[in-house]
Amino acid sequence: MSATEKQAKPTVTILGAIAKAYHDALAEDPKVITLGEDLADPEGGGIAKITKGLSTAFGDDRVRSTPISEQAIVGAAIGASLAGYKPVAEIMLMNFTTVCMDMIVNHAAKLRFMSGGQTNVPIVIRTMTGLGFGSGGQHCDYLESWFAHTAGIKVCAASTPEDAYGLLRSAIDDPDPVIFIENLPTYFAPMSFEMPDSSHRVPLGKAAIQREGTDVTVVSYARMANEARQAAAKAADQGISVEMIDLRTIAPWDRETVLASARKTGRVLIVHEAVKQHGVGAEIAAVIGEELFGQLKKPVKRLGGTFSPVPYSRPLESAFAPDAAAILAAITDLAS
Amino acid sequence: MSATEKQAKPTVTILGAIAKAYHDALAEDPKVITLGEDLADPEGGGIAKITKGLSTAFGDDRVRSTPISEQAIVGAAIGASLAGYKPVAEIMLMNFTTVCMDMIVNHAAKLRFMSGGQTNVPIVIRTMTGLGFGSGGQHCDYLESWFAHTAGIKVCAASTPEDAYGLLRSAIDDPDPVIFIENLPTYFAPMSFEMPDSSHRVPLGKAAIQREGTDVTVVSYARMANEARQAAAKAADQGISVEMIDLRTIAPWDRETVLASARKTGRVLIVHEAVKQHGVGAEIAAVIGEELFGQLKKPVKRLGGTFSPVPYSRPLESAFAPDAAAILAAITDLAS
Amino acid sequence: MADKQFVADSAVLLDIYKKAALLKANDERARKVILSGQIAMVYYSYRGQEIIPSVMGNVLRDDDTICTIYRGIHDMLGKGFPLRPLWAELAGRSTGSCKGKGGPMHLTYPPKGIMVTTGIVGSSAPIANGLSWAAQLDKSDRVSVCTFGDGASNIGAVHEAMNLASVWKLPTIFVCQNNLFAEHTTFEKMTGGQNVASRAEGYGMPGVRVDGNDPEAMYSAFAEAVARARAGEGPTLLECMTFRFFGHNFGDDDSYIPPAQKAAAMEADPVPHLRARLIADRVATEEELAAIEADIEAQIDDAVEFALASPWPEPDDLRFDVFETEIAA
Amino acid sequence: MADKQFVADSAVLLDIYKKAALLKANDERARKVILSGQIAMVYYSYRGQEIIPSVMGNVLRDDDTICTIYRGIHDMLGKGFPLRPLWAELAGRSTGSCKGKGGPMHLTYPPKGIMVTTGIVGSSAPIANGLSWAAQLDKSDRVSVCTFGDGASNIGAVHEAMNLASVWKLPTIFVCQNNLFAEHTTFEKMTGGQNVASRAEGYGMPGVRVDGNDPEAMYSAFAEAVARARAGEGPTLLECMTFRFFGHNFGDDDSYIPPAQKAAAMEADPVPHLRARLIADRVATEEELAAIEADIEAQIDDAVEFALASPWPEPDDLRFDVFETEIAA
Ligand SMILES: Cc1ncc(C[n+]2csc(CCOP(=O)(O)OP(=O)(O)O)c2C)c(N)n1
Ligand SMILES: Cc1ncc(C[n+]2csc(CCOP(=O)(O)OP(=O)(O)O)c2C)c(N)n1
Ligand SMILES: [Mg+2]
Ligand SMILES: [Mg+2]
Repeated sequence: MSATEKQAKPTVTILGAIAKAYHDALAEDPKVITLGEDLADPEGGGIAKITKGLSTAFGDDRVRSTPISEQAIVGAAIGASLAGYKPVAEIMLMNFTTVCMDMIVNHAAKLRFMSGGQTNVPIVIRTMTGLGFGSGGQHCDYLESWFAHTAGIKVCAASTPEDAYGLLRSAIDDPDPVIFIENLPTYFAPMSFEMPDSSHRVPLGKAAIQREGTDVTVVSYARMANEARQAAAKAADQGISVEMIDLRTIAPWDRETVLASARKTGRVLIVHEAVKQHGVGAEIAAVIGEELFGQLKKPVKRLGGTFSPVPYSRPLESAFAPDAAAILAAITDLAS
Repeated sequence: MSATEKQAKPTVTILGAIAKAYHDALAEDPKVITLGEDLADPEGGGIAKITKGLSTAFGDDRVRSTPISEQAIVGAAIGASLAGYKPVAEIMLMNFTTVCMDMIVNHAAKLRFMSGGQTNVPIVIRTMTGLGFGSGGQHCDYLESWFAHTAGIKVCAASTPEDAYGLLRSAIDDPDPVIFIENLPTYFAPMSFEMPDSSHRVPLGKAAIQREGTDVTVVSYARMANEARQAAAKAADQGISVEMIDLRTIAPWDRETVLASARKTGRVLIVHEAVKQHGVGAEIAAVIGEELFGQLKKPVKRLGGTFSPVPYSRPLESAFAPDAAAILAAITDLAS
Repeated sequence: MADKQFVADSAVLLDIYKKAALLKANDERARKVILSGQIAMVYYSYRGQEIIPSVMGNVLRDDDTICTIYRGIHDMLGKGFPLRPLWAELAGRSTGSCKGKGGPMHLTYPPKGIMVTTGIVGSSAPIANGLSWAAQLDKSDRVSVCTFGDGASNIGAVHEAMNLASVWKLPTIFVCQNNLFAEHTTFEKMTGGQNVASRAEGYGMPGVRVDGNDPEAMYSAFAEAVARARAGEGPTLLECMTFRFFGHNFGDDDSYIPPAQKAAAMEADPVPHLRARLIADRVATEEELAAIEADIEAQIDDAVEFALASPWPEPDDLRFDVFETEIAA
Repeated sequence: MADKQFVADSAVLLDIYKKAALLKANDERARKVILSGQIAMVYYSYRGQEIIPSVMGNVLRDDDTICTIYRGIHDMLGKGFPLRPLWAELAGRSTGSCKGKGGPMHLTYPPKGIMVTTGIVGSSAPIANGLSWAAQLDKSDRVSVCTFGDGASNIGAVHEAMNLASVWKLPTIFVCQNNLFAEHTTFEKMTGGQNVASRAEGYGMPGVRVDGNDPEAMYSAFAEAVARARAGEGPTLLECMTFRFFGHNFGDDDSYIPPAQKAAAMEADPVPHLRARLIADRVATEEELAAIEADIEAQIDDAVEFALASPWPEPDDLRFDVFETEIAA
């Protein structure tokens, strides 16, 4: 049972929390700057209006709309960070990282190492993804496992407003590059959380145990954590006690928390929206299999996107990724 | 003991086999065409001279040198394939796929699906990688797990001249996009193999059992398969019987062969040069853990590159990736 | 590009109008169908940009190919995409051209040379070059067209493609539909040089800025570019000035468009202008055009009905068309 | 760019020569050291291109930044990279500027504004813009320079960076060192328009093709570009014509370079030409220059000795500098 969700708290959205984190970071530290397509107020403050008001409040120099040039965007963020700034670059959708992978992987992630620690790249790349709007094959991919495989860059994603606030602030504070994944379908859902105050931080690398349990461990993140929370609640009705872990930081992931829970329950389900094969769940399952050899009651189970591009048509789109029902079925199966 | 290696056969190199496969494919099918930087004869036939002679033999129209424009290169290959050609595009080094990931992932891999099967993209992307020459952080990455995670594209790599020939021919024949990974340090080593004749094919998706054994299964590919073969021979001297599997096709990988061997030995080691974390070994380990739960004698072990960019300095570069000694140590450990 | 040897005669203008009327009607229907809740889709209205693809459709042959973008249904209809498989795809049905897998951003119809529709800004250009290369190899005089927006002209892929087309003398026609906005950002704010066509010179190819809403100017420029390409003289960059009447996509708050600019553009709506002119010039009568338009509406009625009556795809379909061989269940 | 208000006087020319002599000597030593087997490294000789970075080094301040490429040791020496940490890095030692982790393709030395050396063609340009943005925010008049080759001018990243620099009026100077070859491919074969500088106009920024081997012309063009940037007038693209005397990298079979072209270029070697001119113009005597050169050799001797006597890094070093906090063992 999630304590945070049951109390009567003011209603906030993830979008609101991200917007406030952005605003607070810019207000507190003049070194924080941001750029991206349509980001500034003359352009309406971004397509989801997350950055609305920022350029008016903090000036056109620090909050800049850009041409459609993702390599130039990430490159400019890297360069400014080398001169002591803390840039937040928006790559509108995660699929568009494919046009600037060189900047992210060969440069942002590697410059600290290749310079022997003489330079570092404290940038944040905010990017949105996820299905649910019928936008098809090129707008919905979750590509976090590519970045998790890349030494030198961190990846996080939130499923609650508090975590969204705390992770974004920590990502901006962090001395190394961080990819901050957002999910359009979860932006607007009002959630019973307090809007965090400006000192709130969620440490990178630390998972949240969103519900304690003893029978089955469910490891998830981003939108799938919401689905998993619903499934866990339903499982409780069936008498199955689920320990629900939201990784929050996908890379580096919190081995200690996951392994401790897996040791306790002996049954683990990992869920992500990214294609299952070679997704982040593979690494987690491999590590659990190695560390807890002979201690598990059931094989580690993984749920993920089907091995196909994201389809357009609604029934196909729904079939692509796991949902609460599929997660519940997997939990029941594991617990049996 | 590798039968193929012990017989006295003519000496051929992987480079020679690739060059012959290329030549034979162009000679047999007028629809096969190729493009890449420095590829044609006026440019010396490529930096490793693999394509030397092709433009002279088959004409400047079919064998084209390009500007340094990887997006344009892969895009041109895709477009020509949509019109019935079978283009082989060379992306000189695998790290340079980072500047054309959109073309590879959002287009080559997805067009068949997004068009509902109306079109397909029978291209091959040849690309080279691997450490051993002190070329540092941006020239040596093995990125196969990114592509393995991408539905719609296949990946293969050879560790023998016969497989290099057979896989490249199969990749060119294949109706879907294939990434063919080459490894500079293994190009030139003379190996005791016959040069395959032009009918030779290695089916995509089928691993090779390069040595049969009963104690430990070693799964590997590309240069690491060579290291693993050496380690397996040494292990035999110590009385450990290694079953040595070269995946050859990394995606989709040959589950049946790997699982059958793992079932037999109960002890599995997976080795790749790519960074260990979130590498292809994670998926293989996860699947073995799931399919053979309770049937293994030891936890699946993985060896891979350290979690860092590829370093320049020789002692660091040597420490980055596994070698025969590290593989032998892991085999011994598993067998104990 | 001064000599106007390519002149649109009245037959051409009438054909352009027929296409433009279809495009306009289809866009209006699409917005209506979304509003009514009959079909839920991500939709990028091209209303106001109809003349450009109507001209292209008039000049191009079926074997000429096109690579277009998310805002591309006008390009495809101009090129001859039939209405039933189009609407069934928009509706996500298994009878859609892409079996419901592609959707509005990835429509494809090879029989009419509609080879790629991409949602990644700028990506149409490199692929069009490959189709051109194939034409060269086939010793065919067919051409390939890529369309993209003013915003896309600043992305790397377009640059690489134009340079390659120039050095390989490819029969690629780069059609930039400059509607003065990229999502919410104005052309002036994002474009160094304030002109796309002028970049062509840097690649050693002709670049022409043309009023894309003027059928005669557009015809003359486009037909000349196609003739050059067919003759083996290489690529052309056309910057076709136009305007989109609505927001970036359906539902977009378009308050960033200055109201006066929008009003002026709508006032100058090129489709009724062409219509009025055809009547004034006695190319067609009001009745003839009305009949054409009624026929278009009937065809669209039929296609929408067909789409909505068609079956949805099955989840199992996800195993197919990833590769030639199906993915194991 | 017609008014030559920036004229290299004799003091400037002497300084340019001092730098060029260092660059030339260092390249010669590098090739010798590789041949002798003392250091094994991937090495891209810049011999023949010394004047460009010597001019840049003369004009730039320590707080101006530079992003350069694999063929960039000349750029870095011109900017003031000290010899000991340079050579120790080339030798892969822990005393190298990058502790042996970067190597010849990724040399970095922030105290002299040498911020990024990249092995990915074209990638220097987008990053330089970020350094320029920071200068704007700091209200500093410092500038940033990115260098790249003629081949790199055809890659997307360079296009995107030039456009952004133009619309943001960034103090970025794009220095294309056109040595007429990209690996084995000639400039003519890969470059639509046969001219890099002329592309600047399409971005709305000045573009100048200059003889990069002529110290006065190079000085005049570069100093003017820097002055514009410092004054807040935005970026400039300079195409500096030059030639590399050897293959693409050390060991490359350079038979693709027409022998006559190579011989003519070597005959016109800009470093001895400048030397002779300084003596003829009585800016310096033969003895003075010889003393300078001897001093350079001694400094290089010292640096190579230092490098070879330095310890190798330890395997455990791989856990450091991936992130600020170390990777667990
Ligand atoms: C690489 C990439 N970056 C960003 C986007 C998001 N995006 C979609 S359309 C668009 C604006 C494109 O403007 P323009 O090229 O002028 O075409 P228009 O929409 O006006 O027809 C943007 C930024 C994208 N699809 N791809
Ligand atoms: C994106 C990318 N593609 C290809 C290469 C391989 N490559 C390295 S240097 C080079 C030639 C570059 O030529 P140019 O830009 O003229 O610079 P130069 O070497 O002549 O100084 C190529 C193709 C690379 N490093 N990066
Ligand atoms: Mg536009
Ligand atoms: Mg060059």
